[in-house]
Amino acid sequence: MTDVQTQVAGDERIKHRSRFREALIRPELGGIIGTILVFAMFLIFAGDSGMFNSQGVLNWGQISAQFMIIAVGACLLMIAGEFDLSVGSMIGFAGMLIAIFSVTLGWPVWMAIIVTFVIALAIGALNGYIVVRTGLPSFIVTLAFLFILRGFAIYLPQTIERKTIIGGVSDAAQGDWLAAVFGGKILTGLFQWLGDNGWIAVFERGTRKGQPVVDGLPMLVVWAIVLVIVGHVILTKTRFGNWIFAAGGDAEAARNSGVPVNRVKILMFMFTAFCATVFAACQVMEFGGAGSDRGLLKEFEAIIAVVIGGALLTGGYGSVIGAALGALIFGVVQQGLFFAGVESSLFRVFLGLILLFAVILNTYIRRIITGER
Amino acid sequence: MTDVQTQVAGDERIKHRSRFREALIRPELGGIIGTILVFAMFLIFAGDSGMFNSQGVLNWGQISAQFMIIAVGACLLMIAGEFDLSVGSMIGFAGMLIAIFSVTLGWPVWMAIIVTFVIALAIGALNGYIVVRTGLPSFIVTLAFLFILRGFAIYLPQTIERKTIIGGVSDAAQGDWLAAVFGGKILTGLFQWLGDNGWIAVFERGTRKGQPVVDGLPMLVVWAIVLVIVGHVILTKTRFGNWIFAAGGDAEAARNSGVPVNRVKILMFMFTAFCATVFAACQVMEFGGAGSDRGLLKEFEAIIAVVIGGALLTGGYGSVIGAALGALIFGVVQQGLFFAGVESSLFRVFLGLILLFAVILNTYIRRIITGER
Amino acid sequence: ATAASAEGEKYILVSHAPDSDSWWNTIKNGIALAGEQMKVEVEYRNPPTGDLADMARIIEQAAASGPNGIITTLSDYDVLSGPIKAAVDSGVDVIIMNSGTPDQAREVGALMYVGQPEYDAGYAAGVRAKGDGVGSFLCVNHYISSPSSTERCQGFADGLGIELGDQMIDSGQDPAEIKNRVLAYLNTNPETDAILTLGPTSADPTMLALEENGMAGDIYFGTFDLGEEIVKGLKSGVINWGIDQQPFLQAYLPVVVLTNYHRYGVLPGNNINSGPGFVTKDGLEKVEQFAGEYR
Amino acid sequence: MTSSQPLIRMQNIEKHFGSVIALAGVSVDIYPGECHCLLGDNGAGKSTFIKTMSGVHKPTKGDILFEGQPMYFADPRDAIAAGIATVHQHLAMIPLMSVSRNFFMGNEPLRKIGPFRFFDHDYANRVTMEEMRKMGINLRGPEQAVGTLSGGERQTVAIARAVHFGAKVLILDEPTSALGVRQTANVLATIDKVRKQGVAVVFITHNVRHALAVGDRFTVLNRGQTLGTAKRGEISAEELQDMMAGGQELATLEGSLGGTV
Amino acid sequence: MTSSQPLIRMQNIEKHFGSVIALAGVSVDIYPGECHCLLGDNGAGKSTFIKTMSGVHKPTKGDILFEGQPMYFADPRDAIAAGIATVHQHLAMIPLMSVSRNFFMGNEPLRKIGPFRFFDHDYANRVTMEEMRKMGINLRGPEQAVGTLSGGERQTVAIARAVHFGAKVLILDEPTSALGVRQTANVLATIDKVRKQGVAVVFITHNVRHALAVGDRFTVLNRGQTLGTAKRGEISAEELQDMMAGGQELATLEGSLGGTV
Ligand SMILES: Nc1ncnc2c1ncn2[C@@H]1O[C@H](COP(=O)(O)OP(=O)(O)OP(=O)(O)O)[C@@H](O)[C@H]1O
Ligand SMILES: Nc1ncnc2c1ncn2[C@@H]1O[C@H](COP(=O)(O)OP(=O)(O)OP(=O)(O)O)[C@@H](O)[C@H]1O
Ligand SMILES: [Mg+2]
Ligand SMILES: [Mg+2]
Repeated sequence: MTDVQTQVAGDERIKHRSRFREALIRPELGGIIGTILVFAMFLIFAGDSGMFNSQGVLNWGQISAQFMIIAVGACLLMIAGEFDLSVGSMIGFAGMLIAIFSVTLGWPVWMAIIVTFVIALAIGALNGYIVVRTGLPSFIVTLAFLFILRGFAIYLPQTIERKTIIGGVSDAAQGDWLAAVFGGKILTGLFQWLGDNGWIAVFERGTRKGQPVVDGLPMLVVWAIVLVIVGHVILTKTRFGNWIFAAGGDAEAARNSGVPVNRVKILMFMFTAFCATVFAACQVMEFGGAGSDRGLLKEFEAIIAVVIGGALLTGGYGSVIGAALGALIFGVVQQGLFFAGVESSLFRVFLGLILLFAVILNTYIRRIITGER
Repeated sequence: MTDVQTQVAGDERIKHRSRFREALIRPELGGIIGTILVFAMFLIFAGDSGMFNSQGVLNWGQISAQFMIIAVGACLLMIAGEFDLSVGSMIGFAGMLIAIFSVTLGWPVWMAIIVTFVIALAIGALNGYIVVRTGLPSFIVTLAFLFILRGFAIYLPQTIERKTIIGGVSDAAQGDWLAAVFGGKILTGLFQWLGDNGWIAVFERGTRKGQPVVDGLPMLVVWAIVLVIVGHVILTKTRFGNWIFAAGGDAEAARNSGVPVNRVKILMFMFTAFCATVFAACQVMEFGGAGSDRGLLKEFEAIIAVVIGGALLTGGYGSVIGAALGALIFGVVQQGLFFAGVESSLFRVFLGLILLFAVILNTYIRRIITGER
Repeated sequence: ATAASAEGEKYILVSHAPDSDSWWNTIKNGIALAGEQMKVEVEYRNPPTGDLADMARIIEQAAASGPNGIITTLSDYDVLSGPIKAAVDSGVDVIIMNSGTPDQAREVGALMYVGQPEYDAGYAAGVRAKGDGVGSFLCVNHYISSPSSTERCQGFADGLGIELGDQMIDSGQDPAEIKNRVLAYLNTNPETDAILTLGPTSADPTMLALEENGMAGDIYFGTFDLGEEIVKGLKSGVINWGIDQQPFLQAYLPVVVLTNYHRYGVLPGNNINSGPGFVTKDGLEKVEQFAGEYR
Repeated sequence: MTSSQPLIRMQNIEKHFGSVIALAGVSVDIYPGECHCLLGDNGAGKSTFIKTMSGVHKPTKGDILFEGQPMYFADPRDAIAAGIATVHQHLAMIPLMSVSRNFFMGNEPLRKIGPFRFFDHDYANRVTMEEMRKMGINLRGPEQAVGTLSGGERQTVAIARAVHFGAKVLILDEPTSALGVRQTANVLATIDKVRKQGVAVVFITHNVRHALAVGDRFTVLNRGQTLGTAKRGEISAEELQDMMAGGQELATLEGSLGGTV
Repeated sequence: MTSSQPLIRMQNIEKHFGSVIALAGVSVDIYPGECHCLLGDNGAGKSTFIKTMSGVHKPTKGDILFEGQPMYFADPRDAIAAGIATVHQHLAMIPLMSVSRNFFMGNEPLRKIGPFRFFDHDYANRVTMEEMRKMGINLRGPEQAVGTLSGGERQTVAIARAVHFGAKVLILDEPTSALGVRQTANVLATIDKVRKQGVAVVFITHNVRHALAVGDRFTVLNRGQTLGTAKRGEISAEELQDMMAGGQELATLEGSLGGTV
């Protein structure tokens, strides 16, 4: 960036700015405004469509939680100055590994999951290693891995099982302790009590008659919340968080100041891979199987959520809370358009327009913060 | 980049570098090496598979020509410092417009094509205008258009014709002068003569017995060659070419030196849209119809070809010839794997590996050229 | 919601197809027409990229919006059975269409199954081809990551009684690439007896490929699903047969069945197999007229 | 030394960036054949001022008269066309491009072939080599990338370029700040030479001695306003330095920081 | 003035970048409490030399003795840990980060809460405000982004940071090149103050007067080699300038460029 200079306090050449306005102006502001707008909009247009009953809330809640899980990884990585186009392929690949290990090879599910995490983290580290060693843009390196991982996600089941979907993980996962961490539900008691008291809908027939339709908080949502909190704390409250900002703001300057930039970047690539694998594991456990096409285009969705949340594509600036709000907006819009009865092929058009609108808003906010012009 | 300084000629602190080595070192070098390697490899592994008879050559030639058409646009745009993720969607959208205009609205095909070009160029200009005015990264802006254009490519035929494939363009295009520019073949006489003399294969059975298997040079290939030559000449031999390099190398510096950077960038976005529309028109004319899903992922393929060809993702450096070679490599590898009988789902894996290998090679070459380290 | 005989019921059809898959038009047109005729509200929903996990969420969402019935495909039992069961249990009536099997439909608690079991259809086609003397083939799979596509090829191979092996290629969705990959394959394997394509996306470019290498009309050519160009191909004899699963029926009938069930409590006692029906050169007139729209 | 009519008359120029007022009404006249030094503290507005002069910024208020005519530069191209060449503080060179392409950037020589006009590379290469030789720099070749030159050499290319295109006004924004003594002496000598050819030079520096060495008149800016213009000989180094510091006390050190910094 | 044992001994340092030989055997000793000026032409290798000293580059050949012990810095962290603080020529500030985050970058203060250790923002903010006030700069607040500071202010943050962390050696690479006279005087005064506290200062500059104002010893580099080291008082400004120019003739100008540039 070009040299930007502003005179300091007490300078007659700068207009006064109120404390209130100062407090308002933060990276998440765009996300907060967007969230309010989006909810207001759907409350008006889809308020009585079931979007805000327990089932509806769980529905967009889960979609948003999905986006959040990958957005947290993408956000920290983007703030560290890189990004990862292989997230979607990693989701497909990791899910496929879990299924192959547990079903085809018959390993216990906990072992399948752990080994998959190890492999995914290794691939994340490899991504990062190539980027920091060669100095290539991460766009290209991770684009290569987008193809490589997707290729394997198709090739492996294709050669091993002659199909592109491997099912039966549910049976294998029965009673597995680690599977429950990804596929289970918590607070079931609370939801049953809510259902018994008629505050949330219950099943009207079938084997589960009388049970609440929403019978617990899926672990997917728990993971999303935990990752957002952990990500936020790491980024804003720790030494390592400062290093992430520094690595993305100006790698050379950070390196000269004693920040281990390479380590930070590689760790962030690994964290992104970790998030993608959490996503994959939750998906495999919930649906009991893996498919070659899982996670298609998820890398873009993650990047979009992060950017809507106010992060800078070029690194050094952003917020995990913002990214989480971006994911929430994205999830609510995606599902809300349906509840509002909008023609589904127009969804993409809306998505594009919202993205454009969000980045322009965020740019404006950021310029106020940094004084950049 | 950080300040890079090297002492000048006659400096005792620099080792001598031979004239031959100097001549070798150019942006296209990576592409040239890659092309040689790839051809050598397939001559060995698929030499007798029909890959190198007239039909086989036409086969990978056409695929490569396709890549070339969009790679030329992407290359010039990338050298001008931007890139366009909406190329693939533009292909789908433009093709759909041609089909709707000519079949549904019944316009003469030449008019349909011209109007489509006008609309596509306007969208390209809009892309560029948003990028230069807001200063947003083109990644985000064109990502928005990726969604918007694809959305319309699905929505329009869906609402107008109740289907997502619109056929019947071939009938409408019968005898149209402009349709022939995109869908015809040239040099048919020459090929017939070659066939008659037994230099190229002729059909041995079926309705076309005795005719040469390859009966002309498709206009697709002609377009590719013309665009590559025009692109190359513009880039290296004209004032405007210098401006393209300057705009991508350092927009601020170029602007201060009197280069109309905004105009250059907007024109390059328009040129990219032009190339995408040429692609779409050729495709619609060849296959007689348009589909909503045409051009999926083509933006990546264009970028990959350009990067394999030695251009710098961050702008200011690259070569059209290189991009054309990148497209050739891409096409030959893709088809060659089929001729060589490699499991087709592994194609993506190969693609990723070749991409990685190519960029690392190119980086090395570029560092030698620029003295950057 | 069974006994209400008022008009304006709401039905949602959820498919597994990505936005751009042209074959699903007929389905969209089918429900739209049924909706008009029965005076009910109908809606079509699909995962934009064809990701089945996204589809599961859409079914959940559809259930949350409280429709009278859901019509959905069952292209992966593992992924979709949970949400479908939950929908059934929460009082939404479900009909399975297009993919899945009658048994699976029963298991998830659906009212009935309307469609063409993919593997069986492939198998039937294989048996027919075997009768016509086919010994080797090429299956052009333009949608490799979808399990039902693979099942079609697998069924065909099993019907012929031969190993599938490398005879299925991942062609991608770009027409030029499909065309040239088919050419490349036939170039290296000129002794191939037959070609099987899985829908208009792969059939149209494949026809052009055959025209180009002169095998049109010469090589045995069968395809799944119909489309404008396929009909032309049938007519000109390039394509020997098309397997018509009559998607129109798969969309139209469930709406009609559900509406009547909800209004008058009547329900057919059996599943409906909308296909496989072999369409050949004979009797193409109606097909030709409505190909891509209702056929 | 200065002719009667100013070449450029900047009258009451104001420039605001959002809430920041960078220039609060600055008037300066530039005469042909003079070296006009622009001095002032960091952030005083010197770069902003010359950027309005060279068409990079449009003034928020105020008039620019060029050779007596009111002049509005829409962008740097207009200013260049009018004969104003600028070497910006942050160099206007593209590191990945060759020296000769950089040299002619925005002023590409053209050669007609049939109906087309092409970049005349031969001419560009020849002229570049020549001009650089004149400035005392031997290039490996005109195709060498600017990124491989040292900072001083790049600065010299920028100045040579500005001089070559026969500007009427040459604006140099802190050209010597990163240069060694030898390179500095070269640049100062060039300024001297150019001035004698009747070109007006606007020279920005923080170094009082450099200013005094070549300057004919000295304008000091402070917080967006002029503190006044002085002629050569009318002002001592110490006075000038005090003005440049904005009238504020300088930190003192025990050592013998003899008078001027 | 200089104690007997050198703090850092750089012996026969060589550094090659591919085909470029940037340093061809340079030996320099740095003593505590002295201000050691490193002078030389553009591209002489000054920055490269101090980068090997601060762990950015590994020397191709040669030894570094730190307090008498051989020392190998794997990266800048090691050098910082050993007590070598550097203000690089191209600033080591991140424009988008707040002043206090920048100030403590790489040296974040930690506070324990249970088993976890968090960045102690309160402490960081307090210290930053204080240190900047000491250097004569009033920040709007510690959360202000560095990008909104003027060049001179940024330079001051970098120097204040280096001083604050109690370095034994403070390396400054052309800290004054872009500064106005007032800011320059400030920086020189700071160097003077720090030196008196017993810190060794390595000061790179192209300005002979700045060097003479605060330097105790002067080492001149030329084309990757030392031309020798001189003590304060042993050498005149003119001699020093001749050496800095690498012994080559300076371009002369008619005007009175009195002696030193
Ligand atoms: N594009 C811009 N946006 C906002 N503020 C700006 C911009 N350009 C300059 N300024 C502000 O205008 C004032 C004058 O800046 P300018 O660059 O003209 O100073 P200068 O005199 O050249 O200083 P230096 O000697 O440090 O180069 C500064 O306060 C600066 O922050
Ligand atoms: N990373 C690098 N890669 C290649 N060459 C380099 C690199 N860093 C420095 N050089 C070369 O080493 C030599 C010395 O450069 P250095 O930056 O040390 O000079 P300097 O004395 O600091 O000059 P200046 O006064 O202009 O800052 C130069 O010829 C330069 O081109
Ligand atoms: Mg300035
Ligand atoms: Mg230096």
